[in-house]
Parts: sequence; structure tokens; C-alpha cells
Amino acid sequence: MRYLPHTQEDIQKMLAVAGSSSLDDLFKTIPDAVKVKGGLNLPEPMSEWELNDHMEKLASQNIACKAYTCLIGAGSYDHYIPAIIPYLVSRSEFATAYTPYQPEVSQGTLQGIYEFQTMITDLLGMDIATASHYDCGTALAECALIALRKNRKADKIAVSDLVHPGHRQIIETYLKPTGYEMVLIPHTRDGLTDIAALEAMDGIAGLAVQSPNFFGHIEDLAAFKKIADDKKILFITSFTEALAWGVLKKPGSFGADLVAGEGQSLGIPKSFGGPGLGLLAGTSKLMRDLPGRLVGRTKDANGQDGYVLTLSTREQHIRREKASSNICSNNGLNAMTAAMYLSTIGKIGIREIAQLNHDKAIYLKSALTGAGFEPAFDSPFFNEFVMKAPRDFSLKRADLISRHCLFAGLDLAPYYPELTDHYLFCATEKVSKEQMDQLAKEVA
Amino acid sequence: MRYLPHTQEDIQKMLAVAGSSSLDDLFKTIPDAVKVKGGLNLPEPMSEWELNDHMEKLASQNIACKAYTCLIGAGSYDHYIPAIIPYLVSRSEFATAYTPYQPEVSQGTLQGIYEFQTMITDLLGMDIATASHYDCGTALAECALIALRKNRKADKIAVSDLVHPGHRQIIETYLKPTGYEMVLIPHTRDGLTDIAALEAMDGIAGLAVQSPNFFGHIEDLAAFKKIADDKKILFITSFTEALAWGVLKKPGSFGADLVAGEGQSLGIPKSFGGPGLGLLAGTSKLMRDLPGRLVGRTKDANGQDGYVLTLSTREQHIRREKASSNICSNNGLNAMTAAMYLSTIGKIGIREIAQLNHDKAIYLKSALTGAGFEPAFDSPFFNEFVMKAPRDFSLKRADLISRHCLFAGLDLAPYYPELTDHYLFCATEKVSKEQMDQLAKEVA
Amino acid sequence: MMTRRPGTKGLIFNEPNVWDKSREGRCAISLPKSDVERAPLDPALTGDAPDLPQLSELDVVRHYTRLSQWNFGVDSGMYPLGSCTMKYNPKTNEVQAARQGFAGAHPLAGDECSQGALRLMYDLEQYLAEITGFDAVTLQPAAGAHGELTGMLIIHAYHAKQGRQRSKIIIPDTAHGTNPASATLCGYKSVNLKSGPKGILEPEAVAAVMDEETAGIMITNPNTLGLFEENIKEICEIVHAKGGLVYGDGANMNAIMGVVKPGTVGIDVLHLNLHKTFSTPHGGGGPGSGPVAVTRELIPFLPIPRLEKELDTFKFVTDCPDTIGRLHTFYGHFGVMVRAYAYILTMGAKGLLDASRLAVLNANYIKESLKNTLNLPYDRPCMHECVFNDARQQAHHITTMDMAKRLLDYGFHPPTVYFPLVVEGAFMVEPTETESKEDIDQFIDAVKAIAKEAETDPEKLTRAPVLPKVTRLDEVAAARKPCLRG
Amino acid sequence: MMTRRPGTKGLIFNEPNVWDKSREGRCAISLPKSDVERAPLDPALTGDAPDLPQLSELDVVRHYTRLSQWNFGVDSGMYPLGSCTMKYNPKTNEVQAARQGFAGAHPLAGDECSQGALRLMYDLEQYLAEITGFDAVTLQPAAGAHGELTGMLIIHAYHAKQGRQRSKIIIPDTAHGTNPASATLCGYKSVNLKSGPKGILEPEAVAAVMDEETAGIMITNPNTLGLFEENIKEICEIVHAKGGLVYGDGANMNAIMGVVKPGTVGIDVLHLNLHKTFSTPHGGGGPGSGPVAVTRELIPFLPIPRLEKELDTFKFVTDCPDTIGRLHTFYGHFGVMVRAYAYILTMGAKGLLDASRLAVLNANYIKESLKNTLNLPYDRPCMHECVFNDARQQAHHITTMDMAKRLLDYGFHPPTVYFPLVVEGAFMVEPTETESKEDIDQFIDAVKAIAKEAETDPEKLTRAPVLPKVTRLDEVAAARKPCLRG
Ligand SMILES: Cc1ncc(COP(=O)(O)O)c(C=O)c1O
Ligand SMILES: Cc1ncc(COP(=O)(O)O)c(C=O)c1O
Repeated sequence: MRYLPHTQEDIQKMLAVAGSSSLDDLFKTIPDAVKVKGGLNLPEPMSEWELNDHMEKLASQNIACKAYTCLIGAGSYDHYIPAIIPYLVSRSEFATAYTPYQPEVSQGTLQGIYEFQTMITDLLGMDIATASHYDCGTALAECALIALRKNRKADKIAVSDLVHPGHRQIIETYLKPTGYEMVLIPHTRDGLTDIAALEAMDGIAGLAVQSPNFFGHIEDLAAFKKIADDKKILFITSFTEALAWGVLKKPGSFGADLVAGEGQSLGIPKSFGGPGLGLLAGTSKLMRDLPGRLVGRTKDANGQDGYVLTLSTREQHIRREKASSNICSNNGLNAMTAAMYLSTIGKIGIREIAQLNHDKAIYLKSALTGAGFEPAFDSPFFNEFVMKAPRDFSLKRADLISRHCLFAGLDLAPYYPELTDHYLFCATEKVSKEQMDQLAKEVA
Repeated sequence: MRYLPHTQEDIQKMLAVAGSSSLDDLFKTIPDAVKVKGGLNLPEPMSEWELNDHMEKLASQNIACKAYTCLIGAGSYDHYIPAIIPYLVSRSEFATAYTPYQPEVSQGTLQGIYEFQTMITDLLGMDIATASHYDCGTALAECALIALRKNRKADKIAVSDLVHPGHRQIIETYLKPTGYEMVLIPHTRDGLTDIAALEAMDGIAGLAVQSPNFFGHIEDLAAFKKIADDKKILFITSFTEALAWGVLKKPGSFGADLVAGEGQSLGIPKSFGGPGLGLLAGTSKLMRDLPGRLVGRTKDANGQDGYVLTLSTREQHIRREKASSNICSNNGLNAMTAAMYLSTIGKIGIREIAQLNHDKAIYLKSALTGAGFEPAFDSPFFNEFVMKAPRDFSLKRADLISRHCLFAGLDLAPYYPELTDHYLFCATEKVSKEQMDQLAKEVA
Repeated sequence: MMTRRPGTKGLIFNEPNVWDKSREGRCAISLPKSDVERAPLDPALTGDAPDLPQLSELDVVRHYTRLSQWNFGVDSGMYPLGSCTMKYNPKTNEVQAARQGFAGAHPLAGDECSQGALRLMYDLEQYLAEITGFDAVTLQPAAGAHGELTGMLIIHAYHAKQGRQRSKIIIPDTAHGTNPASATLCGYKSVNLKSGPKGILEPEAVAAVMDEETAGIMITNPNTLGLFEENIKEICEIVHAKGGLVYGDGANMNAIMGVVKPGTVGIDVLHLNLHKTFSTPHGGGGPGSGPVAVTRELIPFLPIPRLEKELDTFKFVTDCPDTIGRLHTFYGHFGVMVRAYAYILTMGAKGLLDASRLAVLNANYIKESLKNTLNLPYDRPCMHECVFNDARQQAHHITTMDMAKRLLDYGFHPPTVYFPLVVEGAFMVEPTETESKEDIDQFIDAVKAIAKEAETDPEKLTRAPVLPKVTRLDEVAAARKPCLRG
Repeated sequence: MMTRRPGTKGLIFNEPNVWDKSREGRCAISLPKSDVERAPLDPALTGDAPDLPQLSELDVVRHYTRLSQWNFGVDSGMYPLGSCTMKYNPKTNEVQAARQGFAGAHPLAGDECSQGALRLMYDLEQYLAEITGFDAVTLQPAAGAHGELTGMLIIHAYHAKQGRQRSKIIIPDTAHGTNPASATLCGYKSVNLKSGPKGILEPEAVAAVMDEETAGIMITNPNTLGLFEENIKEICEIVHAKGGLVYGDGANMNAIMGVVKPGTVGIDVLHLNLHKTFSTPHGGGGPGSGPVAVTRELIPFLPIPRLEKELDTFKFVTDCPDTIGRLHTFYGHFGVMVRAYAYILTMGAKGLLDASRLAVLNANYIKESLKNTLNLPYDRPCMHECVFNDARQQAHHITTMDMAKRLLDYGFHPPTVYFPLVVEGAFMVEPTETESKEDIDQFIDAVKAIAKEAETDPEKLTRAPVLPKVTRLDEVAAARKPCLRG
């Protein structure tokens, strides 16, 4: 076995030192009754090339094995990834290191994550960003818990029903054993979170609004901030498309207390939904309430600049049952990837890519409108929007997939049963006019 | 342009220091009459993603873009490459360094090549191996030149006509302006170099025999050594399939003076024929006649072990017109790749892979015989052999390519006009019994 | 030659923060020309572009190349970080995960268009169930702690379903910090349980605290002292008898693959760390993956979506009335699953068993080789790791931390230090099976040399490390005046 | 921050020779089980397996990872190695070359099945012809020197075709060593030609040696002093008038893309170094690629196979009666061509012109910034590189080599030293266009600081380098008692 270096001679010598007569004898402290009888029932081991063939066969059973046109977003976005990113992030000094518990030999990870934190605060206009979370949904659930813990008098959290359905389900899961409750804020006919409905709500510790929301619409965050202030509750925003902040006003500029986001758009492959990158940012005031790792700048004993994991008294390995969260391993390498991506596209690139996403989405919307689709709402959006499709679309859609590997929109009915025949479309910088025209022609 | 870091401000500041009024002004020493009028006529620049699309389209016009079955060798072999090899060799410290002129910051390259030299001498049973050449053909031409220079009385070099046709052409090209001559040693009915014909030859400075030869047969190197000794000429052997030495007797064990070889089989992709890896090994006696780079072990000023390029007084940068060769850049990174590959497969792996190649070739030969092919020769071979095909095979062969992406043998007629309907087949560890059975079924 | 210490000095590079290299107007990306019209957003909605650094492509490449050189990974050298199973991360796994059909797959492409991914996940669930001896597995949790939360939610849901929720959970003193923190997230109060003099739990101690207010116990087996909880069966029976459930922290599964199936000894729920036992890279802090395995009775509570097979087709199923719900926006860390799946197929049953045997052999070899050098609080046959401490070095005012830092100068990543908490000054060595005898011997020699230095030249330790780019960092200052962004 | 010198010390690792890590029985590869019968060879033909090292996969990975860390590449820092054009090697080019359709292509698959490769090569020939102003290009030569040989063979064949071979070739004193060596391979005797006081060739000097026994001249333009040969047209005329041909060494093409087309000024044959001008990585010593461009008259002599286009199909052609023959077993270094092709498509006409302009700007900026620090033998506007020497430092017994070694401690790869030979103690700086002003300023500061050290603290230089893993190596001992294998 090529991963196991032990020769027979090594084993004998080492057993002698270990005082064991055989490899089995090493396990003598394990009662026999507890031991496995017979071997594991697993497939025969494969050589690297048998594995390659096998894996390529599996991969080819996913439609994604081919060049396909992805007009679906809904939390996972099809963006260009520059070639330098996978090269750099795969350098084993980054990829095969553990969490930087020994900062002297982890300055690469630490400076990288410090820069990541900084760029994320720039991106969102927030004071502090953590070193990452699993995904937006889990980060948002942690935000909800912070709000509930901070506001002991209330036991509810108001969550827009245009927060990603997956995220809402996660919040529910996290809240279930706590006795806290998630209340949904309905949406208006414009596909926006219903401010009036929210205003009427009582006993809430915080409110969470996604913008751009699940329908792609840009919410009026200023209005929500005002309500949060009025109610003296925490204002939480979330997002699934990080590139939106290349052009939109930043959540921090509206006074968000906590921001949860998905960073998959920042150079990370879709990978069937994970691993993505949970972003979590907050105001300075909430610093000690934030979950997860934080990297801080400091000096070494010789006065040189350096970085360490810091404020760990919030964390499970120090505080155990009193920790602000149970999170330990997070999505560090993807945070590093995002930092690399943001450094690559830079201030100019992010603006241009963001605008390009919007341009394409506007074009796609009008192309679909021309092909007989009806815009479901009329609110401003970034790169996603909802269309009511002609009756026969669902068949045509399947046909587009099998004939052209083109995924035209996500059926919204499973998520919003009232929205039958409604589809959520997404256009990114990767989709060409030609592809959009082809789609329009095929579905007209 | 993402590769060019200069901002407008940088350019202005730097022009000021350089004392130039504009970028054009930098070229003021160039007479106007010599300058380009108008720009270059080249395609519009592509973004990275336009390039990706364009390149994939081109690549897809090669049949190799799909998983294909390659039963052709003839100097380029289809072997497995472990995943660690491309990862390690692509580490930019190796890939983006120059020739190790500054040994203090090139110890990685230098130790790696030193280890390569050592492993190649082990592989071939020779005293010295150089740091690489362009390919086997050019290495062999250099060997011929060494022989001719060492033996001033003779002006001919005898070369087996079962040396790879490409290599023979290269020798001819290299010899043409020198006044030296290449004489061909014909082959026998057994597909082996004709020893008797060689014995009769006069005025030759050296003899070159490939083993396994172009037909795949294992030559009787001991017999050639004897003739070389009798004639007091240099004995040169060559090979195109480096993995053969996993099982065959090494050329050094037969007393070869010089060995030229192709190392592409050692972890290097076929890449449409290049870059491969020219191997060149010699006896200690010929040390100062060898062309190209050599790495040697030494000590640094603190007594630590280290490595340097050495014996450079043979080389063009020191000796200029009196150098033993004009070679400068060689195929260093592929030598490093080969060293990685040899370290990976190791003593056990090389034997096993070599044997597997032979096993598959024996099976393929018998499967083809069963399908109506006639063995053209009856000499022992490693992983290549010649078959006389049934009349209709050339059509079936084309059909196998288009329907199954299966390349069944190389038509020998262009190389040996007398061998119409003869095909050179190759089987490596990558071909499966199933594929060979399928071939046999299809061509029966 | 082989006994020379690996650590030495070399040329590396200073590198400022990425924004210090920024100059207005640079951009390391070339964007395709737009083929559609510009469609400006309402200016009321737009803001300034974020102030990201502006660099050329080479700047970016050089920045991260230099940063990488300040790091220590498994590929750099031995990384015997206890409880972390820093084994070799095979490169072929990376190739598999990067296949376009996997890396490019959109999570909402639909079951029909995702059969390859679903089949892989389904089979991986089966393999993990076989290895752990459980009836079903969910791959959704994104890391070990997330798996713990999942498991505790399942236990919580189980008790809810029984009609009576419980309020406490038993946590042994050797438990990893994530255990009590995960329990807290489910509203359970942790009841701390001392391990016995042998370093393992005593059934009587469990019996003494287990009651009908207690939801169960969280057991790590082998525990974080590297010792097998020999009384596991009895303990499970005690807990079960009171209606409680047993949670297994399977982070240490690397010791017992093919030797013990936790699902057959009374454990009810178990999480695994694919980024430990199953060779996926830790990435300097994730992403990992923390699948959870359960017994038949607990299947109804597993998170959704569940994977089901029908003939030879796979599909996601969500109508599971008793499910604890969803824990990840999509299906968990698929990219990590691909790597673990590739690992299992590469190893096979025999390979996994050998991995555990050799991991245990390596640990015992180290334990025996060093127990005359470092104090070994629990001198018993260990599993995949062994825990020393600095009791003998205290005489020279040398701490575990000093020894750890000095190991850096010798070219080794230090062991885990000051954990588990039950051993004061713990020095917790987990070599893993992929380290060769020669590398382990070098490590042993290094520790011995350091222990000698502690006596003869303690400054070498208190001033360590001297070779890395920076030396000891002021963590107190970092926390007192946090500077978390540039 | 940015002016801090990049070089610093860090932790790296000793690593023995790969065979020192070998242990009988290890193997870092898993072979597929054979599906055919074992077919032993006649024992008379077989020998022992070569004594290759036996390692585990992690051993191999760690060995080469550690070795890599002892190396300095363009990605590590500025690499102003004169005459070598160490520009950034784009990563996307690596991705392109690794595509299965390219990397997996067998050279004898047949034209029909290789249309993508042939089209790429054909188009690359066209692009290079356009950039250089020649009528045709062969991509076959495997490196610069191989291109020179190809070019000289063409010149040789040309003269042979003229019916009278010539015996000599003019080689300027600034020429790279490969030039005379290549000429020798063609049987030409080198006639050394001194450059004039301005560092460039004087027409009169050429006229004085050019005769009808002389096959031609080999000119590098810009020459290796970084100066443009201003009299190129006149020189070509002189050579042509005597029936000679002009060979152009295009290794320095990076200075003049889009500015001068050598094919239009009288040069007859020119080689390019794709591994310099066209951004393909040098690989620590190749593989490179050295295409040769020729005027219409010389096309018949180009090596075979030639590429032809018919309608939209491409094919290899070999029936070229006047060809010099074949120079590579197949078609040259296709994998390198893919990278250069990707580079040209990425840059476009404007990008290549800008690259040359900025390469020249960077060099002139350095020249002006350092000419008060180091002696500048030819104080004239330079092209892409500038050549200083150690004349001013000699007073302090400091040589170019000392300064070069000290630059390592500052974190820079040194310039080319002691070449070209016409400048004693040459210190030849070629920054390339991909270095930013900040990095260049750091380099300038470093050279200035070193020049100051030369005066105040010369031991810092003579003892340099101190930061890399090893310091100066004993090259004399290495050559006297060569140890070329372990
Ligand atoms: C015993 C034990 N349990 C749980 C965990 C938590 O795993 P993760 O970091 O993946 O959340 C760890 C990781 O350090 C561990 O060692
Ligand atoms: C001016 C000049 N000509 C020719 C060459 C030779 O090129 P190669 O090393 O590719 O053979 C070089 C390379 O150093 C060079 O600088």
C-alpha cells in the first residue's frame, strides 16, 4: 500500500520496542467482545488508474462533466475562476496544514486569513469579519443565536421568507432544541420583504433580511435598519451572491449589526453545493459574541510583525460548554481562496464583473420576456430574477438540458408553492449573448 | 493587461528617471528605417476564459481529447503517470527557475538532477549520465559525433537500420555539414540488426544499435560489443522505451561506451512528441567528451554538502567554438520529472511495470494472431512487435479509430517500404485484456 | 545521514500585506469584452467599489507563493498533532475532486442530472456505515463539531419523540471542547465526569451520575489520552438502562478501523472526521466533513435531504416527518466527500485495517521510546496517540510550550499541547500511520535532544524557535488590543 | 514597508539523497492487478531490476517538496538574469498545455486525428512570422542553441546549393557561447569580431573581415550588452554583397516586439527562444523551444516535416528535396509551443508591444538609477537589459561575484555575471516587463546598500550568502574530483 511506509522489518523492530508480539497484540486492551469479527466488507482496493477510470465514470454521470450553460444561481453561482487560484491554493504548505495553532510556522495561513478578514470587511463595510464559517446558512443561524442571546427578553427571531429556503431550514434546525422560535416575515407583491408585517411583530430579538433576496431583489435595507433601531433589536442581513457588493451599497453602510454571507462566488467551485464559504461579519460591539476563529496582528519577541489566532476565550477549546459556538474547523482554505480571488480581481475587476453580471441578467430578462415569459416582479435585482413561464416550459426546459446542456432557471414551486410556473433565473459573466439568444429562440 | 504591472503614474515617473519623454522615445537609438510601421497583425487579445474555450476547441480536434486506446509506441509511449508527479513538478520553485547558475539558491534543482543522474546510471548500468538532452535522437547524434571525434582515422558511423527512423534522420542532419557519413547496417529476416553485414564494414568510428530496436526486438548486444572491441570502435546503444530496463539486461552490462535513450516513458506525457527527455550516458573514460550539463557533489565554505554544475570547461559558455556541443538549455524539468517517477515506482515498481508491459504485449500478439494476423518475426521483444495484417485491415483500422478511438498499430510501409501491410504494435500496462479482446474481435 | 535533524535555515522572503502592494489601476484579471449592453443600476442602490488591492497577476502569485513558504504542512515534515490525525493527504484525491463533473456540478441541477454525485454519496454512506458498524449515515455535517451538533440534535429529537425531554448530558473530562459546546447548543447542561486512575471511564462513575434527567453521554473512543475505553459496553448498557443514548465522538476512528465497529458496542450516534481519518486535507482550518452514523432506531431523525436508491437510480428525499431538519444549505461538503471516497476505494478493507494497526504501532513505539525522557502519566498500551507532559522538565523551569517551540527548530511540527485538560502540560503525540520508522526515529531523537537541552542549556528552549520567520508571538497583546483587520 | 529588503531567514528542511530514504519493500505506486497471464522473458535476456530507491508516496512528496524549497523561481522574487528574460510564466499556459487533447496526443496518431495540434502549430508559425517579419517559421528546434544549429545548417545548405561551400563565420565578441559552438557543429571556423567603442558593431569592421570564404555573420540584436545594433542594415548589406547570409540570434527579441521586425532589416535566419520572450517556464534548465524564422529564399531548406494548410485542413509534408533534414524525433517541443501560443493570444499585438516597451523602460530605469553606484561601461540608452561591472568596487577588493552572492541575502536572484565577455566583471541586469516599479525600486535599493557595504563592511559581501541553505560552493573541487552520482 503506497501510503503505508512500513516494511516487514520495520514492523518487527517497532513491535519489539513497543513490547508487543504482533500487530494484533497492540490492541490487547480492547476486550474481545468489542472487536470486529471478520474483515470489513468494502470493495477491493483500486490502483490509482482504476480509481481514475472509476471516478471519471461517476463524474460523467453528472451533467456537469460537459461544458454546460448554467442559468441557475439560488445560492451557488457559476463564475470564472482564474487559473492562478487553484494553483496557489493547492500549494501543500497551505492545503496540508492544520489550523494555525503554532503561529511561528503558520504565518502564511495567518497573514492570508488576516488579509481575508480585512478584504471581507471592505467588501461588506463592516468592522470585523471572522475567519470563516461552513456556509451562509450556518453563519446566519449563528447570527440568529447571537441576537437571541443578546436580547434575553425576546425569544423570537424574525426572518424574511425571502431568505434562502435552505438557510431558513438551518435556522429552524438550530433553534428547535433551544426553545427559541423563528417567525417568518412574508413578502410583498413586489417580491420584497414586507416591512409593514415586520413592524407589527413583537417579542423579537432580531430580524434577518437577505439582500439581494432569494428572488434576486435588492431589499431596502435602510428601512429595516430603522425598524431594528426602533425595536432595539439586532439587524442581521445575509446574501448568497458576494459579487453583488462590487456594485451595490454595502450592508455595513446601512448599519447592519451582523452580516452572514455565502462566499462561494469568490473563486470557489460549485462542487455540488459544498464546500462553500460562510462569511460572518459584525460590528466591533459584537466582537466578543462572534463565533469561530479570528486572526489578529501582533508582534513577536523580537518586535517583528506577526499574526495569531486571537480572542480564543470565546471558543470551545477554552470555554467548552460556555463557548459562543461549537465551531472548530471552519472553511479556512476556501477563505484563503476567496482572498486570492479578491486580490486577483481587485477594485477594478470586482466592479466590472459585478456590472457584467447585472448587464447579462438584464439582457436575459428581456430576452425571456421577448420569448413569452412574464416578469413576475418589478423590483430591482442584481443577477437573479423570477419569471413566470409559458405553460409548456417545463417540458422545453428538460429538452434544453438533454439537448443543449442548458439549465434554464430553477422551478420555484417546491420552495414557494404559490409560484407554480415561476422560475428563478441567474445570469453571470460566463453566459454569452449567443447562449441567451439561443435559449430565447428555443423557448419562444 | 494583467501581466504588466505598470500604472500610468509608474510609467511617467520611470520615464523621467530614464530621461525619456515617452515610451517611443526609449527606442530612439533604433534608426527609423528599421522600425515597424503600423502594428503587428495578430488576433485580438483574449481573456483567460476566451482562451480556455478556444484551446479546448483546438484540443478537441485532436482525437486524444477523449479517452483513447493507444496501441502505438514507436518512440512515444502511453504509460500511467501518478498524480503526485505533475503536482510536484509544477511547484513553481522548480518550474520557474533558470538553469542553476547560482547554486546557493538552486540546490533543489541541483540535488534533484544529481539524483536523476544517479538513477539513470543505475537504470542503464553506466558510469555517468548527463543532466539531459532534447530527445533520444539528438542525444544519439551527439554520441555519433563523439565517436567520430574520438576516432579521427575513420569518417563513418555504422547505424543499424532498426534504429528509430527519426533518429537516423537526425544523425544524417547533424552529419551532413561535417563530412562524416552514416552507413546503415541492414537487418536480418528475424528483424534484428545484421551482425555479419556489420562485421564486413570498414572505416567506421563507431556503431550504433537500438535495443529494443524499432521493431521491438531485443538485440544481441554482447555480439555487437565484441565487434566493437575487435574493430576498436565505440559501441553506442540507444533505446526509446526506458521501462524496458526494468526487466532487461542493462546496456552497461554489455560494455556499451555510450548510451542514448528516450526518457519520455518515465512520467512524461506524450504531448504530441515533445518535450520528451533525451538521456545520454557514458563510461568514465568519456567523461570529458560528453555534451551538456553535469551536476556534481561538493562542499560549501562551511563544509556542508551541496551540488553545482560542473566540468563546464566542456561547454559552450566557457569553451565557445571549442565546446563539446552547443547545447545550453536542455530538458531539465523533464529530467526532474523522470527522477520523481523513478523514485515513485522504485525498484519493485519498475520491475512489475516492465513485466506487465511484456505480458500485455504477448497477449496482444497472440490475440492478433488468433484474429488472422501473422507475426512478421520471431525474435524476443519487450512491448512492441510487428504483425502482418490481413488485407482489409487498413480500412478496419480507420474504422476502429473513428468508432472506438482505438489506434491499432503503426503502418510500417512509410518507414520500411518493403513492409507493406505490416504494423508495429505496442502494448503498455494501460491497455486492458478487454480492449485487446475487443480489437481482436473487431478485426477478425 | 537520516538522523540529522531536519530543521535548518533557508532563504525566504518578507512580504507586506497585500494592500501595501496595491497601486491604482492594476488588475490581475482580464475580463471578456461584454457582448451585451451596459445596464446601469439605479444610483440610489449602488455604492463605491470595495477597496480591494490592485495588483498584477505576478504580484498575486508572488504574494501567495511567499506566504506559503512561511507555512508548515504535512508535505513539509512530520506533523504529530495529537487528536488531529495529520496523515498524508493523497494527491490523487485532489485530482478526483477537481474533475469537471464534480467540481462544476450545480447543487440544484436535479437528481436526474446528478446521478454520479448521488451514487458517490450513497456509496460513501454505505462504506462509512460498514466501517463504523451503524445502520445509516448522513454526510451533511460540514465538520466534526457540526457532526456533534447533528448527533446531539438527533438525541434531543429522540427524547422529544419519547415524550420527555431531558436536561443534562455527561461529558468526560477528557472530551474535546467541541463536545460540551455542542451539547450546550442543544440546551443540555454538561455534567463533567472524571476518568479513572487508568485514564479511562469507570462504569461505576457513569452509573453514579446517569439518571433519567440525563439525555446520555458523549464518549470519545479511543479517548483523547489515546486510550481505549475498555468499559464501553458496560457504560453503554448503564446509559441505555436509564433511557439515555450514547454519543460517540469518532474523531479518533483512525485507531480502530477494522478492529472495532462502534455501532456494534452500544454507541447510538457517532460522528467521523473525514479530514482526519479519511485523509482529506485540513487546509489550515478546513473545510472538513463530519458525517454522522446512527443505529436503526435513530434513522428517522437524520437530517434532510436523505439519499435513497431505487433500482439503480438515486434520489434525494425530504419527507421525513421526524427529521431534525437541515444543517447545510445544500448537502454538505461534497468536495471533501469525493476525496474520502477516493481514499476508501484506494485503501480497501485490508488497507484501512493496516492503517489503524500501523498508526497504533507508531504511537506505541514513540510512547515506549520516549517514556524515559518525558513523563508519561498513563503508562499503558495506547492506541493511535500517547500523551506525555512536562513534569520532569519543570525542575529546569521548562514547559511543554518551550519544548514544542524548540521542536520547530528541529524541523518538526509540535504535538498538540495542553490538551487533553486532564493531563497538566499535556504533550500529545499522534504520529499517524503514514510516517516511516526513520522519520519517527528522527522525531524521537529530537525530543531526547531537547530534553537534554532542557537540562544543560534551557535558554535554547525558552528562546525557541529561532529558525522560523518569526519567533514567539505576543498573544496577550493580540487579545488585549485586538487588531483584526488592516 | 515596501522598501524593506525581501530576503529573510526561515525554517526549511534538510533532506538526504533520495536513496538514503529507501527501505527494501517500499513502493510509492499501486499497480493494477494484471488481467493477463504472466509471460516471463527468456532469463538470458533479463537482468536485475535497477536499484531504484524504495519509498512510500509521502516520502516522495516530502522529498521533492523540501527540495523545491531550496530553489528560487520567478514566483519567489525578482530574477533579473540578463539574457534570460525571466518574465512571469502565466499559470493559464500550464492549464492549456495539460489539456488531455494536447498532453495525451500521440505524435503518430496521423494528421487527420491531430488537426487541433497541427492548427495550433500552423497558427503559431504564422504569428511568429508576423512578429519577426519573416516569411516562414519552423517550430522544430528544441531550444535556442538547437535553433542556432538549425539556422546554421540552413546557411550551410544554402551555400552548398549555391555550389560553393564557405569555411568561416563572423562571430561578434558579444555573442553568446552557443553561437560559435553552433557554427562549429556546421564546420565553420569562427572569426571573432570586436564591437566598437559604442558597444555595437561597426560596419567597417564587418567589411574588413567579410569575404567570399565567409558564410555569414551571427548577430544578436539587441546585443548582449543590451544595445541595439544600429548599423544592422548596413552590416547586412555588406555581408549580402559578399554572398554571405546574416544569422540573427533572437534571444533578445523581448526588447523589440512590435518595434523592429528583424526579417525586414536584412537578417536572413533568426531563432527565437519561446522560453524567454514568449513566457514559457525555463524549468531549471529547459525544456525550451527555439523556432527558426527564415526569408522566402531559405524556405526550401527548412527542416522536415513542414506544415501545410489545404483549405481548412493541415498536414505534415516531407518531400522537400532541399531540406536540411530532421532535427527532432517528432515535431519539436509541442508542449512548449502550446504555452507560447496561449501567451500570444493573451497578449495580442498591443500587449506584446507594451511588453517590449515596458521591458525597455524597466531596464533604462535601472540603468539610470544605478549608474552612479556601479560602473556602466557603455553609458547609452539601452534596450531590455543593461550591463554594469565591478570597476568601482575593485578598490575594496569586491567583485561582481561578491555582489551577486550578497544580493541573495537581500532576497533577489542575482543578474547574469561575467557575461558578456567584453565587459570585465559584467553584472548584466534584465528586469523584464513583468516586474513592478516597487520591486525594481527594492532591487535598486538593495544594490545601493550592497555597494555601500562594499565600502564599509566588505566582509558582508565576501562571506555572502548567509541566508540560503548553503553558502558558496567549492566549484574547483567539484571539477577536480568529479562526483557525478551517488
Ligand atoms: C476529539 C475531537 N472531537 C471533535 C473535534 C472537532 O472537529 P472539527 O474541528 O472538524 O469540528 C476534534 C478536532 O480537533 C477532535 O479532536
Ligand atoms: C543570447 C542567447 N543566445 C542563445 C541562447 C541559447 O538558448 P538555449 O539555452 O535555449 O539553447 C541564450 C540562452 O542563454 C542566449 O542568451
